[in-house]
Amino acid sequence: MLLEIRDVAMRFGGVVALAGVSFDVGRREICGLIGPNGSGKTTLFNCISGIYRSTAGSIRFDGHLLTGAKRHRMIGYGIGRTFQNLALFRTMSVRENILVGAHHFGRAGFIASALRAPGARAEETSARQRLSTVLDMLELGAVAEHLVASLPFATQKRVELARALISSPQLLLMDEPAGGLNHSEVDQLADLIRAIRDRMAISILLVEHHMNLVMRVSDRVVALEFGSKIADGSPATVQSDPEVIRAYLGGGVHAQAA
Amino acid sequence: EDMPGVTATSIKIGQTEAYSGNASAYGAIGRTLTALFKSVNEAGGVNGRKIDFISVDDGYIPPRTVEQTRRLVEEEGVSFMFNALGTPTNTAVQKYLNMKKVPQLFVATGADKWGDYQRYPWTIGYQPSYRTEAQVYAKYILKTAKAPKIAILFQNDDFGKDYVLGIKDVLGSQYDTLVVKAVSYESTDPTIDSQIVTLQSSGADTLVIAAIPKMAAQAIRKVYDIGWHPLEFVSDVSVSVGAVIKPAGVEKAVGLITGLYGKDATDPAWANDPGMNEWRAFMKANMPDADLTDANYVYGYGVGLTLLQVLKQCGNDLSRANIMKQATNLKDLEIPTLLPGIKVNTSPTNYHPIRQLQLARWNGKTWERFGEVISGAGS
Amino acid sequence: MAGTRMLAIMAGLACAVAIAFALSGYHLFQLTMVVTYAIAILGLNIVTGYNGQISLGHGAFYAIGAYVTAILMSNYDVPYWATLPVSALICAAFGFAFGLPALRLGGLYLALTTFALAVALPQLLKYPALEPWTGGVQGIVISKPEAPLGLRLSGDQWLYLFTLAVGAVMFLLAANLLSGRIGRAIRAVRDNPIAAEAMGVDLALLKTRAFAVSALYTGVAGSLGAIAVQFVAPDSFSVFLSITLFVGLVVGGVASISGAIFGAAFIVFVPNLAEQVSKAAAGAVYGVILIGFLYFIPSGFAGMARRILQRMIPQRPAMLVRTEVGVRENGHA
Amino acid sequence: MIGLLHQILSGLVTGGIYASVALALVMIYQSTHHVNFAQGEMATFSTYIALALIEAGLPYWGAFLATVMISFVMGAVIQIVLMRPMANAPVLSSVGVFIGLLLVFNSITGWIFSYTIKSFPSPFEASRPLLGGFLSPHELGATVVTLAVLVAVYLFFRHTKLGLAMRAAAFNPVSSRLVGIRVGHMLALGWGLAAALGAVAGMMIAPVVFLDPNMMAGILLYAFAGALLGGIDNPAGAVIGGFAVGVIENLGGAYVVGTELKLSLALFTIVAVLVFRPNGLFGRVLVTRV
Amino acid sequence: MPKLLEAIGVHAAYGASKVLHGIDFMVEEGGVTCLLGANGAGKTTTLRAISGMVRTSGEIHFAGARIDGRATEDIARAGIAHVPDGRGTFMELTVEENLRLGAYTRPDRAFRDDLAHVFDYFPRLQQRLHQQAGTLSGGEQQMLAIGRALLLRPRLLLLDEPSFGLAPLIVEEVFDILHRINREQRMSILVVEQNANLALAISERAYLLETGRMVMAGSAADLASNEAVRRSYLGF
Ligand SMILES: Nc1ncnc2c1ncn2[C@@H]1O[C@H](COP(=O)(O)OP(=O)(O)OP(=O)(O)O)[C@@H](O)[C@H]1O
Ligand SMILES: Nc1ncnc2c1ncn2[C@@H]1O[C@H](COP(=O)(O)OP(=O)(O)OP(=O)(O)O)[C@@H](O)[C@H]1O
Ligand SMILES: [Mg+2]
Ligand SMILES: [Mg+2]
Repeated sequence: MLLEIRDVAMRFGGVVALAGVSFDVGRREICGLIGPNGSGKTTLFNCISGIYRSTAGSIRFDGHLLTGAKRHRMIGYGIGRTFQNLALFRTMSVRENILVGAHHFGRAGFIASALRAPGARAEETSARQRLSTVLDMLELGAVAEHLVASLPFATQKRVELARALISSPQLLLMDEPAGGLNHSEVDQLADLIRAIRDRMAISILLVEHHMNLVMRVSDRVVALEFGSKIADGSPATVQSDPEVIRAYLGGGVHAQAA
Repeated sequence: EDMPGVTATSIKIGQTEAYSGNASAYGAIGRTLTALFKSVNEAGGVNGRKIDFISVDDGYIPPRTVEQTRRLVEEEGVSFMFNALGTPTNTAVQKYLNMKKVPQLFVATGADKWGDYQRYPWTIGYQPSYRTEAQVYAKYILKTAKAPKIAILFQNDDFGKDYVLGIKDVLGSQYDTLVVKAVSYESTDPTIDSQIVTLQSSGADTLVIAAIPKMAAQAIRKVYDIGWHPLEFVSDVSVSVGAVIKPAGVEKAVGLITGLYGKDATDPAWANDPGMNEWRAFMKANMPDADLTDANYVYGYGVGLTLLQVLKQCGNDLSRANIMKQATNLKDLEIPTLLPGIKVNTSPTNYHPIRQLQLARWNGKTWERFGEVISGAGS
Repeated sequence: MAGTRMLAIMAGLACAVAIAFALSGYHLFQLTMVVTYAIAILGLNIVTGYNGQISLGHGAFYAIGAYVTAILMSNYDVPYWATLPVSALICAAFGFAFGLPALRLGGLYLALTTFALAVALPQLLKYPALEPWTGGVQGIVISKPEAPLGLRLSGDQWLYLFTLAVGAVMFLLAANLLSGRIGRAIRAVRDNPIAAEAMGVDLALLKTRAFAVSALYTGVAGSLGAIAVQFVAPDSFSVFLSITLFVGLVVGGVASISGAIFGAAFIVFVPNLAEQVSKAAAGAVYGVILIGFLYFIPSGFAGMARRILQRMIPQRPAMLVRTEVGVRENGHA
Repeated sequence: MIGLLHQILSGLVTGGIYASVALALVMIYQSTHHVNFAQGEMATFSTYIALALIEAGLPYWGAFLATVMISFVMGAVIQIVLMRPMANAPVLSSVGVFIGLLLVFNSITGWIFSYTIKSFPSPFEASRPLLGGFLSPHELGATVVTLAVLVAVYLFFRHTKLGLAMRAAAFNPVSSRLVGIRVGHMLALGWGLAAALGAVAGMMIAPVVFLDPNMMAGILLYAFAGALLGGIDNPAGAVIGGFAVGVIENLGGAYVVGTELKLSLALFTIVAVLVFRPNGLFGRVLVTRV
Repeated sequence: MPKLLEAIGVHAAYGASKVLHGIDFMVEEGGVTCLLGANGAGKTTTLRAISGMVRTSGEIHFAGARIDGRATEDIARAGIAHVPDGRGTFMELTVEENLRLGAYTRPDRAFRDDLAHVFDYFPRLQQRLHQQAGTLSGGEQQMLAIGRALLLRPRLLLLDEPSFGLAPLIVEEVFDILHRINREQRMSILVVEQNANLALAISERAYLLETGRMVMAGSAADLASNEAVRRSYLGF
């Protein structure tokens, strides 16, 4: 297993956001994470990437114990993520935003950078090579020099994805990537997600309310409610799970959308 | 002969002054001098020459003083610098001016060091140094009390510290036993109540207040309010009846002692004094909107008259050397704003133009001078 | 594009050198101060403009640099040029140490803390126990460097060229630093610290080091300033200095390297201009000029220059032609 | 022992001064999210206006009221004329404008009213000081006024719709407009109220420290420190912070490091506290999440 | 039905970049209108243009009066509530304060009654009443934004992707609620929505926006049966 989540709990004062969640994500697996609003999905992401320190439980990744590890180390371990509500560097261009994702490859410090030491230059060159690959893959080349703040929402989400991908993660955490996309765009996104997994041979943990997308791309789906796991299995089983339907899907068009 | 800044009809004089920044209160001096020289020019100037007085702002910031002084000397080509304000500011340019042999006349600071004619022959002070003043107080304390317990409140800068030094000069090895407590304040402190409480609880029976008007007024009031009755001295800087005694409370200041050399415009004693009337007439004619309770106008007028005397003495030889020579050759010059009996005297070995003081006690209505005019020596 | 920029910079430098032979001592002194303040403002810009940590107290680092140089020159007879590296190191250390607690504070709280440092420093310099070194309230007078043997330059010319050379090197280093990996991280932290951390930026390390570098720049400026003014005293470094540097930063342009030069020119020349307008209220005139400037050009000289450039060079339209989401065949390896 | 008590008392008195200015800072922060460095100088200017009115023959309270109103208008006008056009300017630029305002007010005050210190009348003057001279009736009265203002400010921000709208306008002008809040009015109102509070503080402080154009220069730093120590978003915290700064400063100066370092010590203490409580002692911890 | 809102030849731009190129559309009194369009087409900008949040030219009439060029707050006071994209949460304030701000222009009593309704729609908000709104989950903030807009009791409700970030069950509920409110209170609605199935289901009119131009307009049923729309927006 690549990611092992064991009894992770998180409380904020009186609010219990996670009440002991356990599940695994395997290598090269796309795992969908669903659940009602406020059921703790983003909180779980934040626990994995170290932004929150879980109040109980443990998270292991590729052998490392993540609980208690430093936040800025996560990307080096191989965990890349995007954020539910865009977390871009607003005054910077698309190119620079993505390059920050390659920060952890570099070793050049203040002095080497200021002097443009050969090592620093070599690093910069290799970062730029990675950049052009990612720009191509996500078709962001045309807007590379634009300030991110002026781009449409979905393009900004794509920049975030590019920023995560340039770091060559083993596990990609995607928080609602389909927000604001229309039907055909969601279809394309689904292809993209699968392609990323196949080409880069990575695992993806995907939070999304767009059932269409989740059911299409996921190998497995985990459902949360009130911070606890209520279902875990293949998309089809989870989708037909009565608990999941009661708590999350309801009886509308969505349930059948896939 | 080489006479920089001088033409047949004019002489250029420079001054750096704090027209902006924290010390901008002193800008009044510069304005008085500007008005004075203007009125002199209107009356024909000195020895037929008009005074071209260039007074510039340095904000009381030494690096700017350097810049402005260099501008005055190198660009404007002034003959000499006159009455520039401040100890750190003048210190910053002292070396430069002396190297260039530009007279630095009658600097507007009471620090003791301006009398150092051997190292800095081109720099001369003006008013009695704070240190001299403090020596006078210390001597008086020793004369009147057997075993005084002295407390000192001083501003934490060269001004305040000179008072501590002056008292040390007189007390010598006794300083540590006689001075039971010395505490400082910063000029930006909002109040000095805490310091007064500390000083009182030291058990002192004598208090020397080396403070600017605002703090002096606060101190005098607080000392009275907490029921402390020390033998109390206040720096000559803070004798203004209008700016210190009245705000503190005329009755709260009774018994307060100071050393005076000039006349305070707000002291009723000088209401009909011919000398002060001359100043008032000048102010009325030239600076009608000025606040007459501000002692800086009196000071500026006095130091301006002193310079006029120097220029008169120079005659037609306005070389820098002669200007310096005349500035250090003033004999018993009487200035209408100085106390009767106090005269301006300089010599090549005396760079302290005013070195006399007379003790005075506040009697509830006016400063009542007592004892004789005391000559302090620059140390 | 990069080539023309290089050319412009070289031309600017050549002019700056040529000026040394065209102007008199006093003007050179002023220009020396402009270069000095420009370095200080650049330092402030690194931490405040680029890294988003507001400092209202950089005058303190300027003062420390100045005192280090003055003490070394007067007490230990160290040559003026040799004091620069020492002062750089000491200021960087101070900056680093100061950055540690400052790390935890954001926005206003940091602004207060730095401001407090600037207020307290003159008092510390006056502290009796330090007087043997600092000279207490009297300060330290130091002597002016002469041009090295063989160069037929006046003291002012030499000092100006020396300062200019130091300044040029420091600007170049800053430009390198800010355009590379570290520079991106510095700005990323300003824009979104949480995301920056998730991208592997060690916030604590980066912020404290940025603070240290910033203090180093301002400290070296302080050293150069002390050499030029030949005098240091607590009164030279009141809070007003910190505020002045801040004004220079804002006027020059936040997060701009070249803006620092304009900002420095502003704080050197405008006060003189103000007092020529009115002696009675020189401060008010300066304040009005400052407000007026920011009123009409809120993003500073650099912002104005950027806008003019943008108008001259037609931009690609900001609107994006819609691209289909998809993957090319030659994807990521 | 009696000395200690006296130090604490005099610390509280000075602290009261800081507290009153700290309140004005909280007012402007809550309603504009800026800390106006010119606040102190504006308050000084207002106090001079009050003095001029009193000297022109107005009774004290008449002058007091008139000054508060004039100051309100002055603050609002500055916001409308100067700050409004700068609404979209970078934050640091508005700090630059505040610095400019500070210079202008300081210089203009000195120019118009001269630099000689003036005594300012107190409405609470009685014949004898209280507690052996360590508290004057004025200081007691001023403290009561500060506390009354505190209660008013607290109630205003926490329990009135207008107060809520002002906070909202400061936090998020775009959304505020969408719910119909006239953001421009709110900001002008905030500046006006802050200037009015500043004027009250100035009139309460001037009798203690005497009136001069630089009256507030030193006070503002302490007030700023007090406000942050207590929490800039909490009026009560700011007042407590102000008092605490006064006491810490006195005790430190008298018993710990001597007066030369008392300011440094006070600031150091505050910074140390802030390192452990980055939002001040009573400030609300605002979470940003992703 | 009479026109409540009508836009004629509206252009809009951010600085130098033009986003809307003269679009016409309208919302009928008491009707629901739906605006579809791809990413970056200018849907959000259209709503911002109505609310006076971007620089526009052209005419916008609301309830018989021109509102283009007027201040956002005046437009809100005229009876247009806007659930902005990004939700516009007052992050630092509590949930309760956020809701109170929604009813800022209305008397307190009215607020208390309507608040009960909002809690009825979104019980979650009641549980979180004193929590700092910035700490709510994304979907909870979306509920808050809708609740806040309802509390203004507008004549016209502008919704920018109301389903954004909401769980499927809630999405359906929200559309039910909107439908109900539209019926019961005759509140007119202009909704931008990517979930075209649901949006078209409650709408009478619909528009399709592409790169700043209206390329299609008609009844919701017309659009729903259009081949291109079906492929891109409906998925069948
Ligand atoms: N910092 C915090 N302080 C207090 N409560 C919090 C905090 N962060 C999250 N919560 C609460 O924890 C719960 C879980 O939030 P989380 O963001 O994980 O939900 P989610 O499953 O991602 O929901 P959504 O689908 O709406 O994004 C929510 O009810 C939220 O209010
Ligand atoms: N603040 C802004 N500054 C500059 N350009 C902007 C800004 N906001 C939007 N744009 C640009 O305007 C165009 C239209 O944006 P808008 O947000 O209206 O689209 P949309 O249809 O709502 O798309 P979506 O919500 O799916 O991103 C886009 O190209 C976008 O890049
Ligand atoms: Mg979430
Ligand atoms: Mg949109």
